[in-house]
This record gives sequence, C-alpha cells and structure tokens, in this order.
Amino acid sequence: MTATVEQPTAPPGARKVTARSLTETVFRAREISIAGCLVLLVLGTWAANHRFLSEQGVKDLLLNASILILLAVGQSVVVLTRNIDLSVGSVVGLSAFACGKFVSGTDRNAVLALLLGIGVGALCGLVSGLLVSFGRVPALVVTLGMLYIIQGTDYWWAHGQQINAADVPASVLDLGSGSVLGVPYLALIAVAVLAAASYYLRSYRSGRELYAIGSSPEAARLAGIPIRRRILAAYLFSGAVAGFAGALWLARFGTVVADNAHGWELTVVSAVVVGGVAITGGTGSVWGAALGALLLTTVGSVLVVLKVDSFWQSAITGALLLAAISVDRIVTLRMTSALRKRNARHVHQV
Amino acid sequence: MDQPKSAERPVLSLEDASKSFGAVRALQGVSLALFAGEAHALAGENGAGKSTLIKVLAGVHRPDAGRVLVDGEPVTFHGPSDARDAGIAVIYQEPTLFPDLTVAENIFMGRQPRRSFGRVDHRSVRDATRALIDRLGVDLDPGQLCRGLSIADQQLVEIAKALSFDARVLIMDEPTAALTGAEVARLFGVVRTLREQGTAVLFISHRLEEIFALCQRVTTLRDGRLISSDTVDGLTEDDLVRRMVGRDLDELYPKQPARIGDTALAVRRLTREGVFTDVSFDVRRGEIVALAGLVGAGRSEVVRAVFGVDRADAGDVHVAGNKLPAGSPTAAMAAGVALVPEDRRQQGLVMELSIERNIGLTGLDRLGRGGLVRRTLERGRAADWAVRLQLKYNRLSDPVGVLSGGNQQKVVLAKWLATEPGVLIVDEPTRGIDIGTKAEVHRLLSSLAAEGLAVLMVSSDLPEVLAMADRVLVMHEGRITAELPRALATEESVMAAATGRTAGGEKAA
Amino acid sequence: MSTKSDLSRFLRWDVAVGILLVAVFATGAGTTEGFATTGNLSFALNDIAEVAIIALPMTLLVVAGEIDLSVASMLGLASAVSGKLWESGWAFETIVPVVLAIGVVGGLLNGWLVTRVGLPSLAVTIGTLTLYRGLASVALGSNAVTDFPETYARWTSDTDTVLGFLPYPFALFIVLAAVTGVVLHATGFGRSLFATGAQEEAAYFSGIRVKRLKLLLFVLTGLLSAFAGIVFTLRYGSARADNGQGFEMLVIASVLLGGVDFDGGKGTLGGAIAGVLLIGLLKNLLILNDVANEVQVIVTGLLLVASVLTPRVIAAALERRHRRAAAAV
Amino acid sequence: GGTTKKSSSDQGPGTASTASADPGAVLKKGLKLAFLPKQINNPYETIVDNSGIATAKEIGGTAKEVGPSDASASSQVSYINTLIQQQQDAILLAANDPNAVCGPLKQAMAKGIKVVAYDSDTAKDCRQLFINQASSEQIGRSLVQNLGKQLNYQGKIAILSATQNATNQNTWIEFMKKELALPAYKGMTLAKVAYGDDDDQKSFQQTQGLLQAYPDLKGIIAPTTVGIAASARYISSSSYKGKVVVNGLGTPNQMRKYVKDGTVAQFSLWDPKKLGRLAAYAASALCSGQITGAEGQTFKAGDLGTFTIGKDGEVILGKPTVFDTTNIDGFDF
Ligand SMILES: Nc1ncnc2c1ncn2[C@@H]1O[C@H](COP(=O)(O)OP(=O)(O)OP(=O)(O)O)[C@@H](O)[C@H]1O
Ligand SMILES: Nc1ncnc2c1ncn2[C@@H]1O[C@H](COP(=O)(O)OP(=O)(O)OP(=O)(O)O)[C@@H](O)[C@H]1O
Ligand SMILES: [Mg+2]
Ligand SMILES: [Mg+2]
Repeated sequence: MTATVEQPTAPPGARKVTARSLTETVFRAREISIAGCLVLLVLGTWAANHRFLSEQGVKDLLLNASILILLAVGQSVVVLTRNIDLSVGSVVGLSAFACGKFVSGTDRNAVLALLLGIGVGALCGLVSGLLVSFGRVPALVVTLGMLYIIQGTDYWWAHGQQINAADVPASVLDLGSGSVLGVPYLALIAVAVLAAASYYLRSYRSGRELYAIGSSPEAARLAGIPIRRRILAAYLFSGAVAGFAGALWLARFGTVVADNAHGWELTVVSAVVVGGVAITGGTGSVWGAALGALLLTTVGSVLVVLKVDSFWQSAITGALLLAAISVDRIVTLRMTSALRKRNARHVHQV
Repeated sequence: MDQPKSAERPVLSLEDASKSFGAVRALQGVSLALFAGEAHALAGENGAGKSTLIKVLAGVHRPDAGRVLVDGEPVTFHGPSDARDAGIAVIYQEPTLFPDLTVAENIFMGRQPRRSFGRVDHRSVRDATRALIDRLGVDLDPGQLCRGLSIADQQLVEIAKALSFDARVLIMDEPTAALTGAEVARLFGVVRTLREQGTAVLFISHRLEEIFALCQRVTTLRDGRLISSDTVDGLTEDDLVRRMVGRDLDELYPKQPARIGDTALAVRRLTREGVFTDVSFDVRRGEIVALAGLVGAGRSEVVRAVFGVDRADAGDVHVAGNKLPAGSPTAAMAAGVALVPEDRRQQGLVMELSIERNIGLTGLDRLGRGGLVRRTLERGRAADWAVRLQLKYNRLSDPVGVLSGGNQQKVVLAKWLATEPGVLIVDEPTRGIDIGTKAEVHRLLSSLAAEGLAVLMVSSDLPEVLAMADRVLVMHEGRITAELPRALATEESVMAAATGRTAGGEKAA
Repeated sequence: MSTKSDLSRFLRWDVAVGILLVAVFATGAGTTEGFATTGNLSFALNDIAEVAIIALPMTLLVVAGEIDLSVASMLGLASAVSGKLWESGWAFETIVPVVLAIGVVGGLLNGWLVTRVGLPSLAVTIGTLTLYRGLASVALGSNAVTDFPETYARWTSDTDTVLGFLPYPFALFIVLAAVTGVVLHATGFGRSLFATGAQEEAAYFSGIRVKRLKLLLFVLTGLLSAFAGIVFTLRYGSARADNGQGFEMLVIASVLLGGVDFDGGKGTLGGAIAGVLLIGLLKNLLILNDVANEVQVIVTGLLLVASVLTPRVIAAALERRHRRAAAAV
Repeated sequence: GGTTKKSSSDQGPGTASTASADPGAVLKKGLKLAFLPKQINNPYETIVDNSGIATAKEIGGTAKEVGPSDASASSQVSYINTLIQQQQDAILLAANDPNAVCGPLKQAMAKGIKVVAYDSDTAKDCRQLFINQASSEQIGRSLVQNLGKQLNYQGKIAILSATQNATNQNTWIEFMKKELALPAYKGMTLAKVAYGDDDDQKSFQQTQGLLQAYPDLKGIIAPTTVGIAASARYISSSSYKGKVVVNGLGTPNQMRKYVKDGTVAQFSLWDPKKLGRLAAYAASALCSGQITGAEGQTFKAGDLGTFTIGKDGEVILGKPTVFDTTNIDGFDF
C-alpha cells in the first residue's frame, strides 16, 4: 500500500482547534448578547416600576410578543435560505379577516378557524414559493409584489367591513386571552412552534440543507440538494405560520379590519436581523430571531411603562434598535480580533 | 495497468458528446471511457473543454448530443444528484463549499448518517470527517467553519468530500492546482489506494509530471474536439504537449538574465498577529523573488498585507523608498504596486461583469478624461491584453464568468499588467493555466523583469519557483525561515526550510 | 448564472418597461378623457416628483448592492424641521441649507453604520426609518406648520410650469436624472459602483474604495431625501412629522420594477426612471377611470411579479428552442 | 423672513358670500357627487359614505366613493386632482390634513366644483361648507363631563387618541383640556395623551402600557372608534376590569360586547349615517344654488330637517348620542 506517506509536518491541531472554539464562541455570542440586552431592559424597567413584572405585566409581555415571535420564526426559515418574505404582513391581515368572516356570528370551533388560517397562509406561501423557487426570480421583488397582491385582495374583500369582538365566538377569544398556570396559550403555542422549528433545523437533513442553500446556492446545487423543493417548503412554512398568526390575531384582538398587521413585514425582518440571522442566509437560529422579536415588543412596552413622552417613543425605539445590532456587532469584532491575537501568542509559545 | 482493459466494460463512458454555450462549441463529438482500476488523465489547453466534459459526466450539464453510459447502459442525469447516486464523485475545478457550515457538514451535506426518527447523527458526522482528514494527513478541524479557509484548504475539503462517497468513479478537475508537493503526494497515495481497490479515476491537471505520476491513460482535447487517447506508457512529455497545443513548445521556463537594480519594494518587520510575524525582505528592480512554503504558511497573507488589502498590526512597507500608508490598496496602486490575488473568483474578478470591464477596472482614471470613461479606450485596453495573453474568448462584452478557469486567470493577469506596475505581486500566477500559456506567462514575467519590473511571486509550484526566481524566500508558520539565492535553491533546501527543518531558520513552534 | 447572462443578451427588462410606459400612455390618451391634458400630466408628473428624485440615488445605492429604507422618514424629518424652523421665525433661505445638512448627517449615520460598523444596510435603515420618523415627531409633535409663503410654494405648484407643462420639481428631476445617468453609465465612478455591487471583495482588491463609495452614496441619498422633503412640504403647503409615510416602499417598488437587481451590480437608470413613471402614470390613469384603490394595489403587485417573471419565461422558452435546435443538428 | 401670512385668501373663491343664493331653487337632478374619505377601508367612514351615496341616489343624482387605502394627505391629493379632471359637481371630503389638500381644492372651486368637508375639516378658505358631526367644543367638553360624573370628579385620567396629527381629535383634546381646567375638575388630573395611530393593535398596547405606567389611573377617554374598542378589549380581559372607566367615541356594534359585559358603562357617537346624509344634502343644495355657504343661510335636508349654516360655513349635525345598556340594542351600525 502506498499509505506510507510521510507524516504531516505541521503541528497538528494547534491552529485549527483554537479557530474552532473561536467561531463557536462568536456564534453563541449573538444569542447571549440579545438575551443579555433583554434581561437588562426588563430588570431596569422593573426597578423603576414594579408593576412591570406583575402577573398581568408578564402576561402582557408574553402576549404581545407571541405573534411576532411566530412570524419571526417563519421568516427566519426563509431568510436562512438567502430569500426573504415581505408578504407576511398582508398574509396575516388576509388570514385574520378570512377567519373573522368564517367565525363571525357563528359558534364555530376555534380549531377550524386555526386550520382555515393556516390554509390561507399556506396558499399564499405556496404561490410566493412557486414563483421564487420554480420561477427562479428574486425573492425581494416577488414577495413585494405578493405583498401588494394579497393586500389588495384583502382590501377588496373587506372594504370597510369590520369583524367585532361581539361577533366572534367565545372559544376563539378564549384562545387569545386564556392561559394555563399564568402562561397564556398564545405564548405556549409560539414556544412550541419555535422549539419544533429549531429542533428540525438542527437535527434533520432537510433542515441542514436549508442552511446549506443559504450559505451557497451554487454549492448546494452541486451537492445535489433539491433546492427548489426546499425553498418552496420554506415559503410554505413561512406562509402557513403567518396564516396561523393571522388566526391567532383574531383570537387575541377580536376586532379585525382590512389593514391588520399593515407594515409588519419590516418589523418582522428587523426582529430576525436583530436576532442574528444573516440577511444573506446561511447563519443564525430561530431562537435568536425569537429573542429579537421579544426584544422589539418589550422595548415598545417599556417605553410606555417608563412614561416616555409619546413623541419620543419612536425615536428611542429606533435608537435602541440600532444600538442593539451595533453593540452585538462591535462585541463580535472585538472578540474575534482579541482571540486571534491571543491564539497567536499560544501558538508561538508552544 | 497490466490487465488488458479493452476486454472489459467501461464503468462510465461518454459517447459522441457535444455541448455548446451560445456560439461557443465547448465539446464536439467527444468520446471517453473510464475503466475500473484505471486512472485516466484529461489534458488540453485552457478552454479545451475539459471542465465541460466533466460537468456533463457529473450531470451538471445535459449534453446537446451524444450519451452518457453507466456500465454500458445509457443514462440521463437530470442533475448532480443523479450522477452521485450512480456512484460518481466529482471534485470541481473551483471549490464550492458552504462557507457558513463546518468542514464536517460540508463533507456530509445531504447524506449525513442518521439515528432514530431520521435525525442527523452529528457525532458520527464529526468522527467520519476526522477519519477522512487523517487519511489525507492534513491539518483541518471537522468543527471549523469553511469561511476563511485558504483555497488550498478548501480544495482539501473538496477532496475529502469526494473520498467520502466511496464512489466507483472519482473525477477530479485540477485538484492539485493550489497544493504543494507534500499535499499532492498524500493525495496521490490515497488515490492510488482507491484505484487499486477498483475505483475508476478521471484526473485533470496542467502539471504534466502529475499526469505521468498518477495515470495509466491520457486523453487529449483541443478546441472541444478529441485529439487522441493513449496509454501513458511510452508517451513523452513532448508528445503530450504536441497533442495538446498542436505544435512543439519552446522552453517552459524562459528565464532571462536581468540587471538587478535598486530596491523597489522593502518590507520591514511586517506582522499581523496570529497570521505572520516579523516578516522583512526586499525586492529589487529586475528581480523575481519567490515566496515559497507549505499551504497555510501565510504567504498569501503577507502579500495581501503588503498590498494593503489586510491591515498589518505592525511593520512598514516601502515602495521606491516611500512608505505606504497601511491598509490602503488604492495607495499601493498609486505607488505602482499590483497584486494578482490567489482567489480569482472572489478577489480577482467581478464574475458578472464583462471581460473588458474587468480589465478596465484597474485603470478607470486612465480610460478617459474628467472621470468619464471612453468605451473605445476601455475596449482597446482589453483587446490589447487579450491578444498578448492569448485569451480564448467569444466577445469582449461576455461576462468573465463564462470563460474557462485558465482563461479567467489570464484576465486577472491582464487587468493588473495593464496598470504597468513597478512592483508586481503575483499569488499563484499560473494556477490552472495550461502549459503553453504558462510558458507565455513566464516569458512575460521574465521580460517585464528584464525591463526593470520587480516581481514578488507566491507559488506552490516548486519547479516554477526554482526556475523563475532569482531569490527564494521560504516561509514556515508565519515566519520567513530561509532566504535562498538562485544558486542555492533546490527542491531539498526549499522543502527543508518550508517544513521547519532547516538549520538556518529558527523553528517557530 | 449562464442562463442569466444569456437572458441579458436576449431581452432587457428596462427596455420592456419603457415600451410598457409608452403603451400605458397611448392607451390612456386614447381611452380616457382628461388624461392627456396638460393640466393632468403636469399634475401627475408633479405628483411623483419626490419619489422620482429619491429613486435616483436609490438606484445608485442598489446597483452598489445596498439599500436605504429610511428615505421616507428622512423626508418626514426634513419636512418637520423646516416647519419647526419656519414657525420659529427663520428665513427660508437659511432653513434650506440647514435641512439639507440634516439630510447629509442622516446619510452619514446610515453610511457609517453600514461601512464602518459593518452592519447590513437593510437592518440599519429599518432602524433609522424608525429613528428619523421619531425625531420628526419630536421636532414638530402633533403640529402642522402651514403658512409657507407663496413666493416659495409656487416653485412646487403644478400650475406654474416650465415650457407650459413641466412643473419645476420635475424639471429639476430631469436635470438630476441626466447627471445621474452619465455618472452611472459613463464614468469610472459608475463602473466602480457596478463592480462593488456585483462582487465587493473583487472591487476592493482592484483598488476601489468600496467603503468610501458606499458612504458617499448614503450621504447622497440622505441629501436628496431631505431635499425631497422640502419639495414635499412646499408642494402640499404643510409641514408635518408624518409626511411621506410609506414612500420607501413606493421608491423601492419603482426601482425594482425598472429592472434594477437588488443583489447589486445590475440595472440601468433608464429602467428605474421608467419604473417610477410607469407606476405614477398608471395610478393616475386608474384613478381617472374610477378603478378602486384595491385594484390599483393589486395591479402594482402583478406588475412587480411580471417584471421579474416575464424575462425568465421568455429566456426559458428561448433556451428550450435553442436546445431543440442544437439536438436536431 | 418668517413673516407669517395666509396664502392668498383673497384670490380663492373662499366663502362665496358674494354670489347670491336662491333659497327657493329646486334640487338639481343628475348631480355627480364624490365622497373622498380619510381612508377607504375605515369602517366608520364606509358607513358615512354609503349613507351619503344612498341619499344622493334618492335625490336623483349619482355618487361614488373614491380614496386611498392609507390615511395620508398626499394620497388624497391625487384623488382630488382626478375628480377635477372628471368634472364632478361636488367633492365631499374628510381631510387627513387641513392644509395639504388646500391647493387642489381651491383649483376645484375655481373650476366651479363645490367642496364640502365632513367629519374632519380643511382650512376654512378651501371649502364652502363643513358638516360637523357635532360642535367640536361640545364633543370635547361632554366627554370630560361624562367621565367626570362616572369618576365622581376624582382621580387620574388619560386620553388615548388616534394619530398625533389627526385634526379633529386634536381639536377635541384642546377642548377637553379646557374643560378639565375648570374648578369642578380640580380632583382630576390628565396624566398623559397617548396615541394609538388608529391601529387596533397599537392602541391595545398603548392602553396596556398606560395602565402599567400609571397604576392609579382611574379613567381613559378614547375619542376614536378604533381606540375605544381596543382599550375596552384589553381591559375586559385583564385584571383592570371594573377598576378603570373607559369612555369616548365608539360605534355600538363594536362596543356592544363591552357594554354588555360591564367593561364600559357608556360612550358617545353621532349617527354616522345621518352625517353622510346631511353631507349629501348640503352638497346638492350648494350645487343647486340654494345656498352659497354664507353664514345664516338655511337648507332642508330631507327627513333630517332644516339646517342653518353657522360661522365659517359650519353646519352642525346635532348632539352626540350617549349609548349605554339601556339603548344600545336599538342601534345597528
Ligand atoms: N457556462 C458557460 N457559458 C458559456 N460558455 C462557457 C460556459 N462554460 C464553459 N464555457 C466555454 O466553453 C469552453 C470550454 O470551457 P472549459 O471550462 O470546459 O475549459 P477547460 O478545458 O476546463 O479549461 P481550463 O483548463 O482553463 O479549466 C470555453 O471556451 C468556455 O469559455
Ligand atoms: N501560524 C499560523 N497560525 C494560525 N493560523 C495560520 C497560521 N498560518 C496560517 N494560518 C491560517 O491558515 C490559512 C491559510 O494561510 P494562507 O492562505 O496564507 O497560506 P499560504 O501560505 O498562502 O498557502 P496557500 O496560498 O497555498 O493556501 C489562513 O486562514 C491563515 O490565517
Ligand atoms: Mg477547467
Ligand atoms: Mg496562498
């Protein structure tokens, strides 16, 4: 056998192992730093106003975040594949209205409404997904187009109609406001979807392939990954989740008009980005995205609780958003370069 | 090589295949047969159609005419995965990895070992990768992200990936272009073992000695046509060159003696922590200085820092006596420095832009007046250099991305030579360039040096280093461990310094 | 990749948008009373002036591979600040430079965060979208300042025009567009933008000052957004913090419609301008025909989808024909 | 610079008191009226406009509703321009911004198109009439009076408004503050004015924040139909139910559930159908020459009775209705 080749001459391990722990630390840092921001924010606010963490206060925080978390989970699955779904806001609106129409004045079961919502959303996701994956056209343009198309359809259908809480059956409304052991149903649902998505992305081939596609579509093609099917599935998921969120919107707010969740697409995208999912695909986790969503909604509540002047709220929200992403980025950069230098000393001392 | 192959049925073969891209006829009626236990080389100039042939076999391209046969049965590959399922593993010319994923995931993407409920077994993925890497004898960590790996390391990951298939057919498109002797030896060892176990191998390289070292049969293509298919036994390098180029080749390393002048480039105690340390050297006018070393020694990093693409933590660079501001390629260019980077697809070229625009990119201020760009000047500059470097192209307005690998490399050279630099830094200047053109590039470098250009050359091609350089600087783990004048530079002395065994250089670790 | 490059050879979407624009205009003139009148066209052109002005730097930015979603907020901020200053008795001649300076500073902040801190522009400008709109409401609160003098307001009206039909803001836009077109398509700077957008690393290795160039574009975008804010304020005679809300989507939709590729490195200014005009004129025509707003929204969406789908479908058809032809040989 | 000036109030047709009115003229047939609401998919505006359209038909004319889907002044302007091109007889609009729509409205009046503002006024010289649902002063003051009674004139209160720039809401809030300044209310303090942007979800979250920020908050006035519904809904499903009084302007259909479950004791609103009806009559009267918009002129609005034009061309529909458990089932809108 020719296996008797000379031994590798470089000292094995040294540079690569440190490189590895480095990337891992940096990777973790994203979620940790957001979680840190969140904890600071909550504790600080609590110090100023104890009511913030009262039972009602916590419940409100969770309820506010739930729908955005769901949407962020759906969006991050799409963003991981280096695509984007700008239509989620209108899907939520359409689905909420469809479900509202469906249950309004009846005593239909909440589960049926949820299924309808998921169906409406999945249909929208299917169209976007087909266009993006099989039409092979830029996702940003297609989903912006879909945003308008779905929104227009919703307006056209709803046209000044309104579904009122009085018309919505109690079973649906209970879903939106009820809780077990003080934890709202909505939050439980969001966490369940989040955990399932996260586990799937980590532990299944097709989940890993979503990362691969986002990281390098060209390499994914050569690796024989069924790119189109995977991207289609990602859009289907994002659409279905958005539709589901629409049904939950109805349950939570009871009142539905045409332009529910209008403009939410940007909020969702910023939650995803704040959560460390790269807009260019391939990296990030749904946990990060969910934390991003929680951070955004919490900032909104905190400003009101801290009695910040209404006129200042939006400015401060924007500034905090920028601060959150910048701090995270700067910490990462500093750490990477510090670790590089420290490694260097190690290697040369050995 | 001793069994009679003709009697056997080929594992994989191509019959009368044609493929064109628009007006370019990349393949015309080419046939090829791969047998179990045989290593088959594919030779030809840049743009001859080698990569295209491989992509047809790999299911990336569908042939316009002709067929692909597996075990004598005609098949239609609808995509790379079909070919993979038929037992064909491919290493493409350009590494295509997932930068955000780990080495292990890159190797096993889509075919990870699974445990209950179809879940990926991350531990066995890592262990299997470890084993593969050990087999290749390289220094990579399975858990490391692929972003930031050097081209050579990327190529090694690709090789490991191809090996992991346990395929019946192993196809390799210039796997060694970025590797140094040690890694090549390792690779060949592994490939020989596979071949002896019955794998059919198709191998492309522009380094003829590699073809002779590894293969039993060689097929030559020219302009998309099959020229001949011979056994390697009894073939000489000259025969092969004649088949490829269609004529005899002059000297491959036409080194002209040059008058060495003043110092053009002076590097003083340049350090980038964690990458290279305390690097000092001079390059004088008329001189070709080579920077040699093993993959990962930090040669590319040094030249990047010299050019200012990376910012050095300490040390200075002087050009013609003037200190360059740190971290500014623009300033380096203004001082007459040019860098042909090692990764042409990421750093060398803008793949979507046309050939002329790419070549024009380094001289935007010279292509017109008042910031305006004159199309005629832009095209003239490109046409001029396309001729000088024998570029094979369809139209100058075609995107560079459609050129063959070697021709892309020529565009990078053209783009920088057109700046008429005083100091030319070339990182793997002939990577993937065919033997004919390589001689041309060498002649060009040599004559430019003779005209007073200072050349700093990073190359993994040791014969090239030894033949072209007036002086060889050898790096080992981020430090310069030896400086060998042309007379003293031999394969042994360079390798000794590169592996840190030299008596002269201090040992780094 | 190969199919993309084939496609650019066979069909250029920006040209198609131009043709569509002419078609819409001809249809409107032929079928709809009151469409092809000077009054209506002056109005329609004036009505898209701000979007058109912002679309110019936006096109450059997108070609260079970045995006700015904060433009409409900057417009609002400029409007609010000019209102505030006017209310506190400043001369209009001093207000204008101050507001433009604010645009520059806003652009610098965007550019700084993107190029120096290294954040993705989508994320940064979603943040500044909120921030600038917030600052606008801090500046002016819930007030509206309305008493701008006629001497300035007439520059933005659609009845005082150049050549009898071109409102001043639009005439100015034409001048700016000509300059931008030359810069993008005929200068080294323009070449650098394409290279940067297509492959930033390669551009950087070619000695292009990628970061400085992007910073400059963000500044330019901020500046012109602020300028558009002044035009908007005068044109409506009303300075409010919420002016131009949601315009960013309109600008982006127009640029996209014109075939400018959001991955950077591709597109023409002519296409972007055709996109702006198409959306503007189509809206005008639809409203004139009493087409409900929701249908307008749907039509915009369909146009966007068609803008990317049509070239693909045609390219695919051509490729299939080519394949059949090649197989037949 | 900086001298304030009213933009050319002399050249616009303004209140056309110079032209003479012919109170006896019959209502013209075949009038073309166009309703331009703040936003087309606002349910409240839809009720108003549909009623106006029906009324126009009764009178023998035609009417339509056109408008943007976002509540912004700039999009309304595009519509005004096309209405001019279409040579409508009258434009009826609820202005998103009193001044931004002025230029085109003046152009319309110059071309002989009558302009009637309803629900939310424009600047006075940009329209002939403003049909006010109730006097702004009355709305503002009565909301505070009602809440005062409910709270026994004691405790902290907050206002949850629509957008920061909504003209009608801001006028009402001014009057609320004036009322609160009276000695009778010295036990009550206004803690904060919050803005829910007429967005259901945002109003909901604002309510929740208010209650956390001001634990001793006793009452909320939401002078917007979206806001009051969102407020009531949050309170009905939270621990604040029964502790915080919500009052304001809302539609019976939206509020029915909360009145029934005791979250809300009372709220007010005028009948939006009557508002639309009155606007249609007023526009027809203008077009027919019965009135010109001058103070003191009168016109008949079918079954609604006779109305007199007040100061600045303002016509007031009447007093708002107060809804509570006793009467809410008698209304369906
Ligand atoms: N996708 C494509 N579109 C258009 N032309 C192409 C494409 N791919 C290859 N070509 C052309 O086909 C010809 C053969 O290219 P190929 O890559 O097979 O050459 P090669 O023999 O591998 O050369 P090298 O040694 O330089 O790698 C070249 O002229 C090239 O420009
Ligand atoms: N001493 C070292 N310690 C840690 N990392 C190193 C060291 N030397 C090199 N590296 C890393 O190894 C990688 C490969 O280095 P580089 O590309 O400079 O090698 P090279 O000598 O140019 O070889 P080639 O170009 O053939 O790959 C780089 O990512 C570099 O950061
Ligand atoms: Mg090749
Ligand atoms: Mg290198």
